[in-house]
Amino acid sequence: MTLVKVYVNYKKSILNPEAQAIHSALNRLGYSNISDVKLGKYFEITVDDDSKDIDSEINEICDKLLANVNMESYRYEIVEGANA
Amino acid sequence: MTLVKVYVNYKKSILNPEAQAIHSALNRLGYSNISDVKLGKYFEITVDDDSKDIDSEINEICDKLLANVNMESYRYEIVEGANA
Amino acid sequence: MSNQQQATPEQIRDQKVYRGMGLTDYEYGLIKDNVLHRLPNYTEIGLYSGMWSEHCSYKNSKPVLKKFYTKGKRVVKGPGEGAGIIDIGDGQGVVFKAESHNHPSAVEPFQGATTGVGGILRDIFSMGARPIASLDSLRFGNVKNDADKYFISQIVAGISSYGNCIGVPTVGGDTAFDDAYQNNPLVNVMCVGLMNIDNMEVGAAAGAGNAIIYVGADTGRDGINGASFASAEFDSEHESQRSAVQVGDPFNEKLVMEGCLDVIDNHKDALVGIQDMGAAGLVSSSAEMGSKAGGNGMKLNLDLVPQREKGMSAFELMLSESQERMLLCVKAGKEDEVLKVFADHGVNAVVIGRVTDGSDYVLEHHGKVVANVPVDSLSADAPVYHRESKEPARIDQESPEQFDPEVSVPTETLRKMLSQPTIASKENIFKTYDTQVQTNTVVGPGSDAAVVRILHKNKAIAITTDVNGRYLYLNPRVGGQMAVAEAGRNVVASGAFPLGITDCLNFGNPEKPDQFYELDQAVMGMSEACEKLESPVISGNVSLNNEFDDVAIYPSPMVGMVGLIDDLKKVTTQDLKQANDLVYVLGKTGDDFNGSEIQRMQTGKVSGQLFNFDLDYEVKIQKLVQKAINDGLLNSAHDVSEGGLIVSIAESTFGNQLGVNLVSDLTAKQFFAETQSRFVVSVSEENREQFETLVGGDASLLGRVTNDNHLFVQTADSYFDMAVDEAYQTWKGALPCVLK
Amino acid sequence: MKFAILSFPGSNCEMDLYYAIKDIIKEDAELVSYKKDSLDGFDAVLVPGGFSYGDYLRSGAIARFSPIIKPLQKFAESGKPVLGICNGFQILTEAGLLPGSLQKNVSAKFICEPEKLVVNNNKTMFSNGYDFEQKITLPIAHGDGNYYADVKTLRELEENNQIVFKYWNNPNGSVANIAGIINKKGNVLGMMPHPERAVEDILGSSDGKGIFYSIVKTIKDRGVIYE
Ligand SMILES: Nc1ncnc2c1ncn2[C@@H]1O[C@H](COP(=O)(O)OP(=O)(O)O)[C@@H](O)[C@H]1O
Ligand SMILES: [Mg+2]
Repeated sequence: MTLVKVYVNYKKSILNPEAQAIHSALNRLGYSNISDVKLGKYFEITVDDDSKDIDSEINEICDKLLANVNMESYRYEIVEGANA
Repeated sequence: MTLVKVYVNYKKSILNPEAQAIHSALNRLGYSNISDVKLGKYFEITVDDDSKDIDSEINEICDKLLANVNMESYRYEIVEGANA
Repeated sequence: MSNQQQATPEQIRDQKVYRGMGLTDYEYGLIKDNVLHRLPNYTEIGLYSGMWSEHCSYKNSKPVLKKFYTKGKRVVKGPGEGAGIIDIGDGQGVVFKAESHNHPSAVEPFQGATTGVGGILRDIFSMGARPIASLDSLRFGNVKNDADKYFISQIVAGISSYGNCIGVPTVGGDTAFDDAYQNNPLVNVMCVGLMNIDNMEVGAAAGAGNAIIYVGADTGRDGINGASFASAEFDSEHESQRSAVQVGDPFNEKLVMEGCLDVIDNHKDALVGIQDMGAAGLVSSSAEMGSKAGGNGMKLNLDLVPQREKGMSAFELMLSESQERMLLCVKAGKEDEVLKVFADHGVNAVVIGRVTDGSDYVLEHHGKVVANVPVDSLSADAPVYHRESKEPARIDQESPEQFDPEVSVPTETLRKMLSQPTIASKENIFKTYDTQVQTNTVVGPGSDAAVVRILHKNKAIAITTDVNGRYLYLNPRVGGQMAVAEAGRNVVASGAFPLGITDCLNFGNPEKPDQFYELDQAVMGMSEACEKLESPVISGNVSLNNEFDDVAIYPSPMVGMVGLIDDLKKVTTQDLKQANDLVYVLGKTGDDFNGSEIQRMQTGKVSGQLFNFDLDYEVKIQKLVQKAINDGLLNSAHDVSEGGLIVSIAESTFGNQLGVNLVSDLTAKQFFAETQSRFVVSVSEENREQFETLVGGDASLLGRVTNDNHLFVQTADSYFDMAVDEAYQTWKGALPCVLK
Repeated sequence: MKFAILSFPGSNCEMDLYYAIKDIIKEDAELVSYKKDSLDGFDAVLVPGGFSYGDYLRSGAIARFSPIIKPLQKFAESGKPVLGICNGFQILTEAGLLPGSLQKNVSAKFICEPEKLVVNNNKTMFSNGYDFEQKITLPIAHGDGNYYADVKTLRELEENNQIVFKYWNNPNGSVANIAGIINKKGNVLGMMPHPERAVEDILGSSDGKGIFYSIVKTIKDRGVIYE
């Protein structure tokens, strides 16, 4: 069992309306010291050990499915032998 | 400037249709060694330094807005002096 | 482009930098020698590249668009503004227009589709109308591979997410599948608005000293120079264009819409003009408003433009296609009144410039003049090209002989036909659209035209989108006529008479004579049908260069028609209503198979010369149906289109799960012919005589509706025999099955 | 009697409710902005459908911080009827006026279609116009209509007869086929289906009228409006 944590975020120039709405909601609620909010996705993927090349598999999965490479970038961490 | 990374995840007992859909899509695509997919939200919040008690502020924000404590749990990391 | 160091005027000339922005040497020469009489700088050349793109200037299509039939006594506003307007009585007008988002959707299908919906909505409410309905016309590859499925699921999800959120019902549309669209899906969205004609707004900025107000989302680096991008051909290497992705924010658009409608309804005196920021963003909206007003210039201070990102250049600010933005011209002294309205709606609005005397379009940035050009040169005086037109060799060489389908077991052929993606139920798609919000949807997706009631009035409008690119591929002129005729049949079958049409002209590269021929001929054909059906063109949109690796899509001029139902009693659907009703087919059936669904199903392509079409007969049949509905004689009406008569009959049985028992002297093959000008109607016994007297020899009685849930048709040579439920499940289950 | 119809940025069914009440039910109604801080003078409150704040983050999550929510809570405490429809239901759960929460549909897609419902409790002020176990058809139109409550909450809902409407064919994955629930006190109802879209035969169904008539009847029978 390997646990992989994947973080998907919008690329810099891409509008994220959702993060904007959350940011202004926080400011309206009185948290005026919050100057930026970014919102992305966070995956925890459990891969069975028989996998040969986990890096290339995860990259493939991210490019194909987890991230929309038109607009999003991703990074990941491999937590060997961990338990979700 | 303090950067806070917040992770919001569904509680254990809760089915997340989106994560399920992704999981079965991956299996269909031939990634049969993937045995679990969890999907959560990942926030990067920039707090201006004048904030007094950043922990209690972040907890408040999470409890009130970022997570629905009925279904979700959260954890966060404070990355002092970081730059988003 | 945005990261590139800005070239100097000399470098632009010497290194031909303008070519990378879509301008030709000839066009650069015009700007330099005929307009400015000096070397344009980087910002200025950017302005021209956006404004002189096909998307903004219609430079290749203008001469063709002049051929459209646009007159009619109800037309309040024809083509030229954001959208056209037609008078429907009681001081009210319907406003409608369609927009294509093919290129953005090919690159980023979800966001391409959302921003398509967002853009057409802005066109409608900028006229002073509240959007009351949307329709989507989609063309995909034939669902053969994952790429097709990806396009379908993402594009449909995009339309659903935007339309549902903003609260405009998506009441109809049309979807067809063919390999011709495999790498170049078509995403056309039509929107209809309702307004008090007194509230009509125009996109003009007149009166020196008046304020130019920027409304809505901040400007970011999204979709920089998307207009010239949208007008460029694609090839397998289009990945590099991905910087053009824009993200739709329907929530913000809803606020912007409510704010604009509030200003239009309640602060009319303050408002001079209003326009959406669509293709080529700020430059296009401001230059068009300036040019339209005539006799004035404009000066904008770009430092005042709300910005999402740091360090944006003047070029980027002017050409960004960030969504959910509008531009208003407001009377001097009334600025605060208008700004307050937007603030109340939670919408950002700022004064960014003024209308000036003279005719210069001047931009300031960081205290310097970064562009100064004659305002008309950007818009009204953009070049126009008269392209060469040549009949494609394929049309001439095609055999006039009609395809001879193989129908040895008719029931089996029917079963197969019902499961073709183009014929199958589209419920899987439209179930994801909110079809009812605003609670005026009398007939949603699933019948011929959608019917939307006019609240508090005993009337409704019928709306449909149609085109069959296969017919146009075989004969663009006649296919163009058929597209309008089919839209007419759908509207008429629903109990309406046509008011007018909008269109999206989806074609290939106009610089190739054979593709220009398709455009030119199609428009002429459409226009001929519009005139005959008294249904003028009041708005439209052009999408050219729909090619992938040099192969063009089928010529596909989407027709969006709106009709008026002047009494709610006349609303008619395609569903058979009760057992014992008589079933007739109106119109004549021939051996018309070239371009048909059965030809494609059995040979994998369409070929041969398109079958004949008689516009006058079409008009006659449509008038008969109108009269029959007016006289209250029809219990159901359904036009015959793709798949032929048997498909129409089957579809008529589905809604109420009624059977039919029919006898015909047509052959089983002929039941799949796609002869135009036909309807399947049902009539109750008591109206039989009156109906038969009315239609004379133009209708044939086929038999009766039954409640044994069985579809049985005796043909001259064989028979169709299928449980309605089974036919229904085949038809309904086909699309979900192939999309899995 | 007078209905308040709340309106949040991004609501889009408030006018539909307004016409349903005014034209069909023939009672008085007024739109009340999310910015207001009072609900004085109203007999019942309707929280409409739509996409408040774009449904960004979670449906209803941001709307529940609006100024109007405090008076709404007070109004609910006083025992007067509050009906949340679709996004209104989501707002009520986020605001803690109803238990549980609404997740994405199992299909992960938006669904718009008529849905057959069973009246599971006809003893409430919202459903007394129906028969017990009567089947009615109301349209749904939502992406996040999958009702979730933990086992304990669910048991409570069942024990207190708080499940008012159930789906005949569960379209979205809701636990126990729940389409609408009421609070313990019996005056706050949340439901995903849209009764205001089913008040005229010409639009496909009139089955939704019963909900509004039930409210009107309850209030009129009471005869008093207490503050
Ligand atoms: N993409 C779509 N969006 C909404 N409704 C659609 C879509 N595609 C098809 N429909 C609906 O499905 C029904 C059948 O469509 P179609 O086969 O194009 O009808 P017709 O042949 O009568 O024009 C129509 O009511 C139409 O509005
Ligand atoms: Mg039709």
